[in-house]
Amino acid sequence: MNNIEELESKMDQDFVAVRYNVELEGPAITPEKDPDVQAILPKEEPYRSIAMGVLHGDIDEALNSVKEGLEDGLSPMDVINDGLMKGMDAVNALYTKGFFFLPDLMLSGDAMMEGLKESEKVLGHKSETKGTVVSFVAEGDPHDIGKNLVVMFLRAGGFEAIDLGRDVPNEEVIDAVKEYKPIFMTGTALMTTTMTAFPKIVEEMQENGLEVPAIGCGGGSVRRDFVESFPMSVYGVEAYHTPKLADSIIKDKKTWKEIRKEYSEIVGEFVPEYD
Amino acid sequence: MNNIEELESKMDQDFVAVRYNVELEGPAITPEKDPDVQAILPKEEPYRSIAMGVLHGDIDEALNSVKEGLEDGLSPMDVINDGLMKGMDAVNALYTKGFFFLPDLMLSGDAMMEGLKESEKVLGHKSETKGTVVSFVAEGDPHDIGKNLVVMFLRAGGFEAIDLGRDVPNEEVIDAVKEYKPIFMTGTALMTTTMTAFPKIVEEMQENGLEVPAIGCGGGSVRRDFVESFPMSVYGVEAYHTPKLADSIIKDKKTWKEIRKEYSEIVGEFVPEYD
Amino acid sequence: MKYLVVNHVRRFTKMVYKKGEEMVFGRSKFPVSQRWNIQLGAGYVVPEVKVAPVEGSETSEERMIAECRNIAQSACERAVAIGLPAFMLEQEHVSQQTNNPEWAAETTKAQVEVLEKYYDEYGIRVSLRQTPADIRIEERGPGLRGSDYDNNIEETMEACAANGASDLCIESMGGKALSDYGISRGDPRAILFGIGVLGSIDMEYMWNRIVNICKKYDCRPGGDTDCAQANTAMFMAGGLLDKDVSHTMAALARGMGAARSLVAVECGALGPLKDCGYENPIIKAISGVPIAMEGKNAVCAHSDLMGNLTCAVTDVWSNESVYHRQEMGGTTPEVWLQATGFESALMNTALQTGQEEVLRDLYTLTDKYRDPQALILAYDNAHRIGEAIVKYGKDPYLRAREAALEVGKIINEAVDANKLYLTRFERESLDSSLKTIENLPMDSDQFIDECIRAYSRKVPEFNPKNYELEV
Amino acid sequence: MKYLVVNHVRRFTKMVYKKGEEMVFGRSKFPVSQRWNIQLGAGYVVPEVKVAPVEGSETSEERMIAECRNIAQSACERAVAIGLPAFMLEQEHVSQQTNNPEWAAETTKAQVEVLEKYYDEYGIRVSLRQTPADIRIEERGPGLRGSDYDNNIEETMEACAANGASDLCIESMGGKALSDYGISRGDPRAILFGIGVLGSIDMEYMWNRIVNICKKYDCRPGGDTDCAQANTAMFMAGGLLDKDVSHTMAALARGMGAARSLVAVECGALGPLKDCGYENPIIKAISGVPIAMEGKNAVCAHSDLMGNLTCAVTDVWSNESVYHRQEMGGTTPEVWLQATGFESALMNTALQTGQEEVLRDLYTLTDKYRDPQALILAYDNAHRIGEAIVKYGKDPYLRAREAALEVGKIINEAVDANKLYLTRFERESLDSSLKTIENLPMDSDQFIDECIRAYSRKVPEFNPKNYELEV
Ligand code: B12
Ligand code: B12
Repeated sequence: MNNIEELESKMDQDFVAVRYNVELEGPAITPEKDPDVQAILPKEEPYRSIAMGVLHGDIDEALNSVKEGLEDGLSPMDVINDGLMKGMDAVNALYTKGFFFLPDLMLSGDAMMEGLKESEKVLGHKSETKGTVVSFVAEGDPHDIGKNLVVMFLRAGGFEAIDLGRDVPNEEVIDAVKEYKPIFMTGTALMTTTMTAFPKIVEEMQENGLEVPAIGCGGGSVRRDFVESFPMSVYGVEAYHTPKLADSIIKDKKTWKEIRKEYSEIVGEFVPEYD
Repeated sequence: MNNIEELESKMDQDFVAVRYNVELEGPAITPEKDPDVQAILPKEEPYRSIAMGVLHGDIDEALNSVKEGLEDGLSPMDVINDGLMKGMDAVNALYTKGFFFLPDLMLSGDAMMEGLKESEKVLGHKSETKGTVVSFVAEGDPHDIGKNLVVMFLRAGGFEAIDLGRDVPNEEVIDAVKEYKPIFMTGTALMTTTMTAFPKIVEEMQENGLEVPAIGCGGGSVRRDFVESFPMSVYGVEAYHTPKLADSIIKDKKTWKEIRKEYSEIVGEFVPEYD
Repeated sequence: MKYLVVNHVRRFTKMVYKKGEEMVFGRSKFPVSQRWNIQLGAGYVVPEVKVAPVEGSETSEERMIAECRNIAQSACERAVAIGLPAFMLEQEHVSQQTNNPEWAAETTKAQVEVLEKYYDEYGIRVSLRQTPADIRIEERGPGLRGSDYDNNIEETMEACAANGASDLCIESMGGKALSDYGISRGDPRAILFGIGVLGSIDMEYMWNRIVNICKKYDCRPGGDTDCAQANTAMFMAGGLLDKDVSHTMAALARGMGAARSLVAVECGALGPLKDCGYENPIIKAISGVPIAMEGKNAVCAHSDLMGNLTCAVTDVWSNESVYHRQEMGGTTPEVWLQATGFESALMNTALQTGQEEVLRDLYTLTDKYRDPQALILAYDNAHRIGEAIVKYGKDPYLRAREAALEVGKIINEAVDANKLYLTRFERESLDSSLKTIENLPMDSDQFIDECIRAYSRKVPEFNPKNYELEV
Repeated sequence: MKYLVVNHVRRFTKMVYKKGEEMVFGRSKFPVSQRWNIQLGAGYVVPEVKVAPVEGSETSEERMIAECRNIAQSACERAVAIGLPAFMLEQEHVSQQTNNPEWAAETTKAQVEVLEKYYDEYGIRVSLRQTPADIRIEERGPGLRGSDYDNNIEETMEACAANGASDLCIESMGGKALSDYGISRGDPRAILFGIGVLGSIDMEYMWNRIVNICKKYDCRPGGDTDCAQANTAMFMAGGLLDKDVSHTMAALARGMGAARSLVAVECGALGPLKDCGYENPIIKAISGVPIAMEGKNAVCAHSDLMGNLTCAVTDVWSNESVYHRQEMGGTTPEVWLQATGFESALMNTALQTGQEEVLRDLYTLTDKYRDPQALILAYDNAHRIGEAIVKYGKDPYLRAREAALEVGKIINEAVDANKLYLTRFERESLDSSLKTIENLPMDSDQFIDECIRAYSRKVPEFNPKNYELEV
């Protein structure tokens, strides 16, 4: 009888499994040396430090630079737009290129949000965003990490994301639409038996004369065919697509019908089954 | 190294695969001794011989008895109804109970059809049936054995089945509906890309003001959800269900909507996904 | 000690399996017998099938009952059509079932009826697993304990047991808020707190109740799974080219998850442990209970990087879950039971012919170096992690910490031996995580205190009271 | 002789494999090399994936191209995500593709483009199999030869080869009308005529053309399958409790089918033979070409009773076919490539570690006595049937007849040894069939004459002219 070590020693792994991730890896990079990042990062202080704090996902670094700037009398809007947002843009650029990973993004997002709150305190009100988006997890569904990503990507992309949480009754969603008049909505469901909330919400919205340019519906068990079986909806594939979809609505005035057709171009990558 | 015989000798097959078909088998039967068959089979000659010829699936036996009877001046309608059809009823009873198999049925069907043709020669016209059914295989589809079974079961069940063949252009189907005004239709498709003929046919029928109580649509790749996505249609599961569906139309005036709901009761057995 | 004070369970401080090589599929040290003449882990592998109720079935009790009956009926038909000697049907509840214990009673009854009919007619060995949903919402109402949700879970468990379920499982989700936070931010401390401490505390609460319910009926307490935590990490880690969560981090979470899911057994769960608990081989090594696993026949549900390896020491082989609909080859209950049934048949042939160790090793080697997550669940390494856990067996925090450190060691050894290659993301994430974990206190109370302080604000859903932790 | 007169192919009269035990998965006597650095039957098993175009994609050329591209893209993404070293994509044409050779050119091109990109980027070994549809309708127009349908098949084959297909296959269906008649009526003579004589004649016509086309391009002639006949029988035979076609009759048809499908190789097909040819192990034993097979990972397409056994000596492992849609685990090209990919990985591990014979035997024993259809395809028995065929290798009729008789012998021996148990239906059907077959003439011309007389009226689609048979 052979034992496992003996068997193992005979194997040529290349005929069984290939670690394409390792095979493919390019050289290591230092974030701030990346040309795209360099083009984005502000040159002057304290904006540069603020942006670097965000880029490093370091709440303290970012917050301290923000506080210093504000104490020095900088306009909170400048701190936001020329510091925090630039940092976030740089992060997004690295994520898109595949050099940054989700944790980088989450931590940068946290740092950015803290700086933002601090700036808004001085501003006296919420800063202006590209637009408001309402996000929820369908009634009866506890799976919320996908929705959390969606919310984070929206915020990192410069949108105000109203996070209604998970297992959200349809009524609450309708109420939020009335209250916030969002430019886009996202719904997440991970179960066959909860994704049925989406068409119900759309129906109730229509009954209430409410409309949004599109509702992105996504999540583990949600199928495109199901989502496209009722109006106003768009099937959402990856959480990081969300700000791109929202952008297409505010910049290019895309409707849900158009987004359905042009999804792949809007998000800039191949998406299975969208032909 | 063990060889396969050695390995085999160690096996207790019961933990790997169980031949439930063998385990379950009841005692052997002689067809004509079955009580249900005895109740069906006519007592007098030549009807009994005719029916027995059909029951045995013996064309010569059936045909000779039919010829004798007709020569003796029996009414062809009596030959059909009291001889041939009784034989077929007996066959159906045995098939339903699981004592007879498809080949029995096919051969009996052949024998019955030969006897029928002989009788109709004397009758001078086609004998009356329970009703006319049009059967086809969808355009572009060569898979026809399922349709052949459907046709055979219809005929064995006392229906006139118009067999349009395979790869039948939609137009031909429409023409046949116009010509035969069927009480039921059956369509068979085995491919995703050919089952799309069904809704097209229904649409064209509607445009032409044509209607049937139901079109049974079945075949290997055809899904119930697809079939139920357009009107007039009923998802067909087993070929031997066909005469029962047709019966439900002529006897109980069932509509396609009702058949969809009551399929399982109509065919008298559990059908997956019909709840 | 804050945590251990609330504990009244026997803890594992020794391994039931003395060596990894003793483990093999289809055999466990403590087989389980259930009604309908089925034994689990008793020398043969049992295929499992599980099908998610179709959209719309949740809208009424009648539809849900019909749905569950149909699933059972389809599975039974295929089982006898292809000659399976035995199988398990699992029904994972949707929230409506667990929220309405009378639905659970009726859906269970409907499935029992079908299975029993086939058992009577064909003598086929069957098992009905019911997995009520953990419908508690941590941040809502009274929280994890004593809410209506919580009470409904208990009533539903009882309804299932009373109406003929063979066993009960749950995917409990205590600690999820913390682990979600940590997984998405690459914070191993938050993950360890969420899984090792909070998860373990909540499981005890949950499982003492389930075990007590089962005692009243001819129904077994099955097992739990770290789905809410380690599977979230695995799922987000994704394929080789995904960039969300590093696969080394997911491996660390898995190690911790083993320390956590073991609690069910410590409370009296008998197994087979729940299919999606990829940590189960570790728990089998520690405790000797039979386990269910999923892998290459669960591709319908998700993609993992260890589809064969997970067969190696399993006792029940599952498809995880699939849409209820038609394939060309039949309905999904039919199709996927055939898939798990045929793989189980292969394993049973190996058991019958004395070749089980060869097949186990082939399964293992197929994936061992495909991914770090696979590596650590290879039976030899699973056993090592088990040993790390029992070394600190009495302290849920420390044993989860130790499990993670052992995971790190196993990965690093394989890398050093040039057997496994890591990407930079994986490498860096592992190094920094191990450093963090190594520097964590060796005292449970201190760790808990630090974590409560660090995360209470950052993770708003988290409330220490849900875990009866003093602040 | 009526039939052999029209033959100009080399016939097999000797076995390439001297013993059944020499055969194993992943290795064939005559491996095939294709572009993109892939070898078939050269020491590793290649997984295959195949997905049926979605309903509606047939309505325009653009949609069909997009559909084919999407299928290829999804498959490639999953292949690298899980680390598959190699895979084959097969596209079975729907009638619109074959009817419009320009569609076939474009869909092939689209898939080639995708595969090549992944080959270039990742070095993954890939293969693109194109299987035009046999769209001929025997009873229509000029029949099987020279109709527009027939010409379109030829043009489409060329379009695929010219545009980069790695190999070409077809499921030719000569003789189907006769075998359909025989299968549904339990008439072994009609089946033998349909498969052994008409099927073989038509294949020669078809395959001489395909081989000539391939010679002009860097494209291999793959293989055929007796899908139209032996699979129809198997499909109608169904599960253990079905009562349409006896499983012994289906086994007889399979034996005959081997004698028929061998003709492709005799005309120059190199393999891997087409996946749904369950008779392939017999042909591999005779000819040494690599084969594709399907089984437990083809449950999406249909249910067979030998899901493991068909792995035993295969070189390419296929899912048969599946709807193109989403599963929870991804799109179906992803999900099913993962399924076949993981099973192939297990086989490759066995090959790498020298355990291939053990695994082969486990695969075999898992199903050998599950059903008579499985029994006869176990590699030892497959080899025996091969020997029966080559004994009369020069006469397509006699070798099919002999194959059937050998099938009968194998089944009866297993029954006598109390290893296989038959139902009464199976028993009676086998006995009466064997009696019929034994009494058939030993002269091909005489048999053909008798059959033409017996069936011309009964089977209206049948026209001897389609096979260039004199009446
Ligand atoms: C982890 C997990 C859990 C965890 C969840 C923890 C958490 N943090 O959320 C826990 C243990 C709690 C859990 C519980 C249950 N689960 Co669960 N779970 C999963 C699993 C394995 C992974 C989910 C996950 O975290 N994915 C990672 C995230 C990031 O993915 P995501 O949310 O889908 O989001 C991605 C995209 O969808 C997209 N996206 C999402 N929304 C949107 C919106 C827009 C606009 C866009 C553009 C994109 C987008 O972005 C993300 C990618 O970037 C899935 C498997 C699966 N196939 O999804 C099962 C799964 C969802 N669960 C399932 C089930 C059945 C359950 C239970 C009901 C089981 C039970 N009876 O115990 C319970 C729920 C109890 C209840 N209350 O009802 C089934 C659902 C089957 C069905 N009915 O349809 C699944 C599919 C597993 C399976 N195959 O069986 N589960
Ligand atoms: C045998 C077979 C063939 C044979 C057909 C021979 C014949 N005698 O008909 C041949 C070789 C010719 C063939 C060819 C092809 N085939 Co084919 N074939 C099959 C197979 C394996 C079995 C079909 C069969 O005979 N079934 C037995 C009969 C009895 O079943 P049935 O017709 O479905 O009927 C049953 C029920 O559906 C019901 N029923 C049917 N109609 C109705 C109607 C009513 C009212 C009722 C109540 C019931 C009912 O009654 C029967 C049961 O009692 C199927 C697999 C499958 N899953 O179906 C593939 C299958 C249909 N074929 C397939 C394909 C792709 C092809 C080809 C296109 C492949 C190619 N490129 O070469 C070609 C067709 C070429 C062309 N012209 O377009 C695919 C279709 C995929 C898709 N696109 O959807 C399938 C599904 C196989 C697969 N999984 O890949 N095939």
